[in-house]
Amino acid sequence: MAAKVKTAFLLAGGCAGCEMSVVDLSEVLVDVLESIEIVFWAPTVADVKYCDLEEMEDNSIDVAFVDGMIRNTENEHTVKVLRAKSKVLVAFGACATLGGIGALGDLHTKEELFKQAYQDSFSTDNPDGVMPSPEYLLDGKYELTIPALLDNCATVDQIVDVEYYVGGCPPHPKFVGQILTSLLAGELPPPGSWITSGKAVCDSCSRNPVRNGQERLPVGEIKRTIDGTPDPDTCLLQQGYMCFGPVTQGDCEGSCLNVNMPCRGCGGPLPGIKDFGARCVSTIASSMADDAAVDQFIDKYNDMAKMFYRYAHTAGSLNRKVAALKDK
Amino acid sequence: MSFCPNIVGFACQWCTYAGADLAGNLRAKYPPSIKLIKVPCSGRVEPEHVLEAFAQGADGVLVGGCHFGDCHYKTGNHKTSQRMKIFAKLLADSGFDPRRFRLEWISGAEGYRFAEVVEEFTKELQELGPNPIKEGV
Amino acid sequence: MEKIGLYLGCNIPLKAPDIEQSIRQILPPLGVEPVDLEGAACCPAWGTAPSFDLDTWCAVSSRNITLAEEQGLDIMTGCNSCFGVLSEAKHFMEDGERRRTVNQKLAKINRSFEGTSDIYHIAHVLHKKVGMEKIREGLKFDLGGLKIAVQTGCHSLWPSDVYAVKEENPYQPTILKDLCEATGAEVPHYSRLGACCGMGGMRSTDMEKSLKLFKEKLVSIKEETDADMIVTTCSSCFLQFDMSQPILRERGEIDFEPLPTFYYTQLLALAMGCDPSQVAALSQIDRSAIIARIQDEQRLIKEVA
Amino acid sequence: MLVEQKKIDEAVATIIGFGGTGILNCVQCGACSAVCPGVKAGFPLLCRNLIRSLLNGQLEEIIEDSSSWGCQACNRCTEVCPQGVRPQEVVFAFRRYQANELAFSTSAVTSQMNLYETGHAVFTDPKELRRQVGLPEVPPTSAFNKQAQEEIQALIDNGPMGELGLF
Amino acid sequence: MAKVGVYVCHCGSNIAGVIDVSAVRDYAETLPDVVIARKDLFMCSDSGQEMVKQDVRDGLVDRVVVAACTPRTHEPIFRAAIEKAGLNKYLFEMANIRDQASWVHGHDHEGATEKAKLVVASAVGKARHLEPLEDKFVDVTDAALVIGGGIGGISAALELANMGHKTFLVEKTPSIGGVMAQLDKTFPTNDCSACILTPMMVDAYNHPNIETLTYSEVDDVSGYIGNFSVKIRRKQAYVDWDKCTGCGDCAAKCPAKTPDEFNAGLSDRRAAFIMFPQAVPKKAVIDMDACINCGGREIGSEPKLNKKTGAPILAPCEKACPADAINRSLPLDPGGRIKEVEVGSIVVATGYQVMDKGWFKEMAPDSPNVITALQLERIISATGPTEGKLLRPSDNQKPKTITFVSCMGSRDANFHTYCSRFCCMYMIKQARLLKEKYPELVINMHFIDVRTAGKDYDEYYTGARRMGINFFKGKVGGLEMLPEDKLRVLAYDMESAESIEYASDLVVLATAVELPEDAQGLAQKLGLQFCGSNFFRELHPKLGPVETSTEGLFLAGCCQGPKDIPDTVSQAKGAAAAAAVPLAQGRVKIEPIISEIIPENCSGCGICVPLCPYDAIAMSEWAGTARAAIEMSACKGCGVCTSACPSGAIVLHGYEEDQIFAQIAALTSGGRNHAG
Repeated sequence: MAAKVKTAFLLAGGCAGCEMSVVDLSEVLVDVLESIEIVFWAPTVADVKYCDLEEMEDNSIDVAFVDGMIRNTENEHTVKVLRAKSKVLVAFGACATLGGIGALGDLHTKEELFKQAYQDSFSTDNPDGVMPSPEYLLDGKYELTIPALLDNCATVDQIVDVEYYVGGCPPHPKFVGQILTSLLAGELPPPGSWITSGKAVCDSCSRNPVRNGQERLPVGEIKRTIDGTPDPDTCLLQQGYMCFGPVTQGDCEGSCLNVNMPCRGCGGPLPGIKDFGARCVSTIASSMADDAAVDQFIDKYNDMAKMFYRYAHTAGSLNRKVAALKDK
Repeated sequence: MSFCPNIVGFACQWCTYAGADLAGNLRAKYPPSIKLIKVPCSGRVEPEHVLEAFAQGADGVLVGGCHFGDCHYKTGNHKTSQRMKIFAKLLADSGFDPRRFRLEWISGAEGYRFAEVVEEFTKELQELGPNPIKEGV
Repeated sequence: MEKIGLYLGCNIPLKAPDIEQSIRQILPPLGVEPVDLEGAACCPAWGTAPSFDLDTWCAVSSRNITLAEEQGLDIMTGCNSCFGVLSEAKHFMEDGERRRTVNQKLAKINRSFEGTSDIYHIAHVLHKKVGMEKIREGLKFDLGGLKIAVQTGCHSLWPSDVYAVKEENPYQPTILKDLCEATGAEVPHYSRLGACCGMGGMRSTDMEKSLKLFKEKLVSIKEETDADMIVTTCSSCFLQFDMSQPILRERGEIDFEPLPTFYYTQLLALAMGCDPSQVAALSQIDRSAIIARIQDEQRLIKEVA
Repeated sequence: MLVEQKKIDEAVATIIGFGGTGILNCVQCGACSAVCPGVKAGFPLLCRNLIRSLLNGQLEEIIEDSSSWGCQACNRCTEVCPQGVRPQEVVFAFRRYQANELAFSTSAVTSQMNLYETGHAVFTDPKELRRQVGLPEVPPTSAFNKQAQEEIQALIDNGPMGELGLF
Repeated sequence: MAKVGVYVCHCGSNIAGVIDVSAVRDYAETLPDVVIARKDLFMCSDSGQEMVKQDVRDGLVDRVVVAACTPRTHEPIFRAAIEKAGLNKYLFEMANIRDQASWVHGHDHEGATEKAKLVVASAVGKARHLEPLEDKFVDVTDAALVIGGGIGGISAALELANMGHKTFLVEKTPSIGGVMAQLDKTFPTNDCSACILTPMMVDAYNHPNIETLTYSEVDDVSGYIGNFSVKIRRKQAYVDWDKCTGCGDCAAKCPAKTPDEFNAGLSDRRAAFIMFPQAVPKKAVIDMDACINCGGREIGSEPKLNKKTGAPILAPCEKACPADAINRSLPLDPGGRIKEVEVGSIVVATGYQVMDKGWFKEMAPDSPNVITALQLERIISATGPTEGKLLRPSDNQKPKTITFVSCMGSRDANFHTYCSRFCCMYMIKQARLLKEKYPELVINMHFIDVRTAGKDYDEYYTGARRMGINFFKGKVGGLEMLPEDKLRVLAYDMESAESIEYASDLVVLATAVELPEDAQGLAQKLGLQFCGSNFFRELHPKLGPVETSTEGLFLAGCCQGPKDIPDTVSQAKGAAAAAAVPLAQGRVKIEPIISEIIPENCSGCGICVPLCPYDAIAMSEWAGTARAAIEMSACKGCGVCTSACPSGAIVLHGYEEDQIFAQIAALTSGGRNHAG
């Protein structure tokens, strides 16, 4: 029996949803575990410590998956360590590849974020306005440290080299299964690639009008998802619901569309596209009938950055540079 | 001391690029801030192109096309208008000063107007100062 | 009641206060409350600051306008010259550079021009804001059968690009015609309707040239309309018609009796039943006969009476 | 008449400086003069003819001509001008040039004095007349209002008019 | 790896007088992949071109960048040069350092030089990514379309037809002839307009190669040079033209009146009408906007029956027609019918209109005795409302004094800044014709100046002076309405520097020439652009006066700018000759600067399909799935689809993504921030 593939999972600044997707493989996972050996899965699943990872030999891990963006000093440190220990590093899911939802925090200053999180939010009870500080001396003798928030969010590849990318928030379990299978089979694209079908959501969407031999018509009236109930058989974009399916990698097989919700782009841009948000603007604006529709759109969707960079803010060509300026 | 901003201009070959050539024929003076990239139609300009120019440190970006009704390709400029309207808002909402980005309709007959637009845009950029991300990164 | 800043100028309060009185008496019944602009000065007249320095002109005009701005009111003038000067100054003040310079001057007297007040002629207020219907309702006497030659005057017509309210065709002005017709009177066309009366800089520079022009206009009125009176909305034109007809008559240059002349609000005040000794008291030409015809009992409108 | 470029440039610059900014747009079509009451009355140097003289560089030669003061400021010329010259502004610019060289009739001084002292270019004591028609003797204007008069004086003093030594 | 050669032009002192050409050359040498950088006094000269060709032949360079003037004029020259030397001509890029640098930055030599460096770097950046492209050829439909049936359109159509090409002549009114048919006589020969025009109209109509489609409009044009598909809407005439003999009996019986356009509104015509006596084709039309539906019977409904006899009660027009060409019971489509034709080239000769007098508020437009010159033309024409007698509209009396006013709306920044070019001449013509016929008539003409540039024109003008016609230099300022419908003319005499006033019985305004309102729609359909004067824009004012920026589309006559009849005919024949070239060649070249879809990358979203202004994109089956594809011959290379494609699957050759990004990188590489 061939040696098992040594595999690691690291959750950086994320929600662990991507790991849920791995677990959602259920029986498939059992089969896969025949072939792989989990050497590290922290902080979520396995009882291992960071120091265990640090003690491993360099390049001793065959494949490491990182999910979540790099948000604090802990993420930054551990991902660097993991990189050194791993032959192949996979940025796994929307946060790791593009920044994810959490990256939208970069549109605000750190002070605003702290104030909102520790003071102003509805469920917070913090009458003294205590803010977390990286170092704290408890009872005058216990020196406690917590990781410090970085100035800006980063994708994994902005910190360390990455061999492969997998999109999705989270990646669809079925797709995760395919990836693991192809990994084990050694059927990998050239390093630097996304592991993807390379096709947009529209390609697998049953509502795509041109797949049904119909014409795609310009969008005249713009709707938000709260405006009425979309017809479940007609293209959402065509109905005026701003769906990013044309612009987004469709390895999810249109999960959201199947429950009548428009795509918001978690799969990331199609291969060769430099900036998800900008390309999305170009495509979506082009699909509108006229300037009046554009005005209506701007009127209804008030924050374009959070609209078009919902999952891809940090990877945007300008955003990280702008974010770096915001506290100055 | 004012600086000479670096403006990357995308100009459709039928109108704005021709207008810039006419400015030359008329010897209309304007600052050497702008450098044009010729495109067949303003509809060829992608928001990515504009973003890239800013990311690379351009102080201003101008996209120039034909007036409505004047597009050599009938409706290309309408699509430009739609895209750039949303894109300008995206820039603003992303925290980048949208005044650094201009969309102008300048016909091939408007040589003086081309010069005026560059003059005015240059002046505005001088007031805004250099693209902050140049120093920021 | 709609409030509006009453800008008097020079001629009306100092030389023709009966016009001022007529304005003050007719407006409230028509639903407009004139508010005094305390301390208002000359607009300044064309021959003063405008002839010396653009910025000083704009500064003096702007000061007058700020008196209304401070009260949140629009301005109404009774004098065409004032209307022209203030409107043009406001037009000049649209230039940012000039506005900065002039506001620096105004800062020295603790004022600042904001451009928030619109400038109206009283004819515009009566025509657009009050309206013909309301004017007709306010009449005590119907002037049917009387023939009026109208004189709009230059400074509310040209240049049409500086005025907030303008005639549809400045060469065929109709605002004053409509206002006069609202009293029931007849307003025939005459060929020199748009011609200059010769008042103003011309009269002070060369009286003979001014009279030459005036005579042409007057003859056109007499021969083409045989009007009972002349009605104007320009206080300068009013003075020319009232002062120069007797001169021409005395010199024998015209062979008809001078035509009585009214400022429009005087006519309207008379038609509304106001006391002539207050609203139409001052003139060179004797107007008693025509006033008697206007306020003839047979003209009384029943509903009002 | 000698045509000298230097004189032409100087005349044009002077007129533009005094507010006649459209002078170089003039194509000498004569429409302004066709409607000008002053031209009709016989003032020789108004509208098209004044602009012609200025474009010939005859600024100093015509400084004593009183035509510009016969301008009614009626702006008929501006309305008909097909080239956006605003001829009245040229006439007034020339007037301003004359005034700043003190080349104007002494009779014009009275109204400047009136304006400076009372805030009214035309001033006669109105009390009698006002009483007669039932109005308060003192109008609500600057006529007898010290503060208003001081404001006007400040505005005039703080400009070229104040430097002419009239007041 | 690319071997880029950079060639910097001095353009005499045009460039070198401002830009440090040596510094630009030195800089170019430092750019990546640049193997040679040279300069020359005139790169476009034989020796300059030879320098490039030699480097290509020697194998030293395989990409060429010329830094000189604008590619809009000189790119073809250099492309041809490198092609002759054996290099694919699309491996060429120009850096515009004259029109867009030295000519506009003469006040800042240093700034201009720095800019030139970046512009060269941009061109080099693009050149490094250029790929060879191949020209494509398509066959041509041997037929032409001429739009507009005035003297320009007729001349062009006859020319094309005589060269042997099938020609469709489309005219929107019921007859060809245009404005010239409305004229009485023509300057400077005083030929009768109808006498010289009518034979040409008949020739055109009867020509075996010409198919004349009157009362028709172009509804839609698609395609490209050599292969245009044109939809022509034949408007509903409500008269069967196959049967109509042009007798005019229907018009004689029709009770409905409406202003007669042919008489410039001076008289009425009937709802059923023949446009004018010499109309070609001479066919009747029922104008449904004016028709009063006699007896309350709408078109397309059966007639009522006479209660006594039971016979149908026909409308007067129906009853009058001896040829049975009018049948109001037929449910005729008000939209007319569409005829589709295929042509290889198109000549646009849609002509002009004159401005309405209502625009000129100072000219007493309400007076009936203020008329446009075209109206006077109808008054003095024998076929006009007064049968050629000079009678003024208000009272049908003969005027004693008549005034001509030039430049109404022309040479006027409020309306049109251009000179309408032929008004001076036609005013003089009208004055001469009137003075010949009525020597006692006082004729006063007011001009800013008299413009008579043309063969025998000035003699025509000086002759008019000798005839006793009065000329005044000075623009009329206004008109005042006098009693008896006379007009007081407020004018000026520049010579005496005095104003002029007099009473005139009739005033004629020479109102400006402009494009008709419907030109905007036609321009959209054809892809025509407008020039600063708001006429259709030619390719080049000097070197391409009949061509447009759309290949295969040509201009003739006043739609391109005001012209008199001789110039219109000349240009029409020129346009016809140019339009015949592709037809004679039999095939045309298609530049490969067009878009292409890489099906492997396409996701089949279909976003691009409705974006194409030329309907060149359609979904098609590829590897078992729906993918977009571009019809190469219909694509015009705008790149609108390329920028929208969410998959980056569309490549616009010549403006590819990596090329543009290379240009952006170059332009932002060394941007100096110098004191301004």
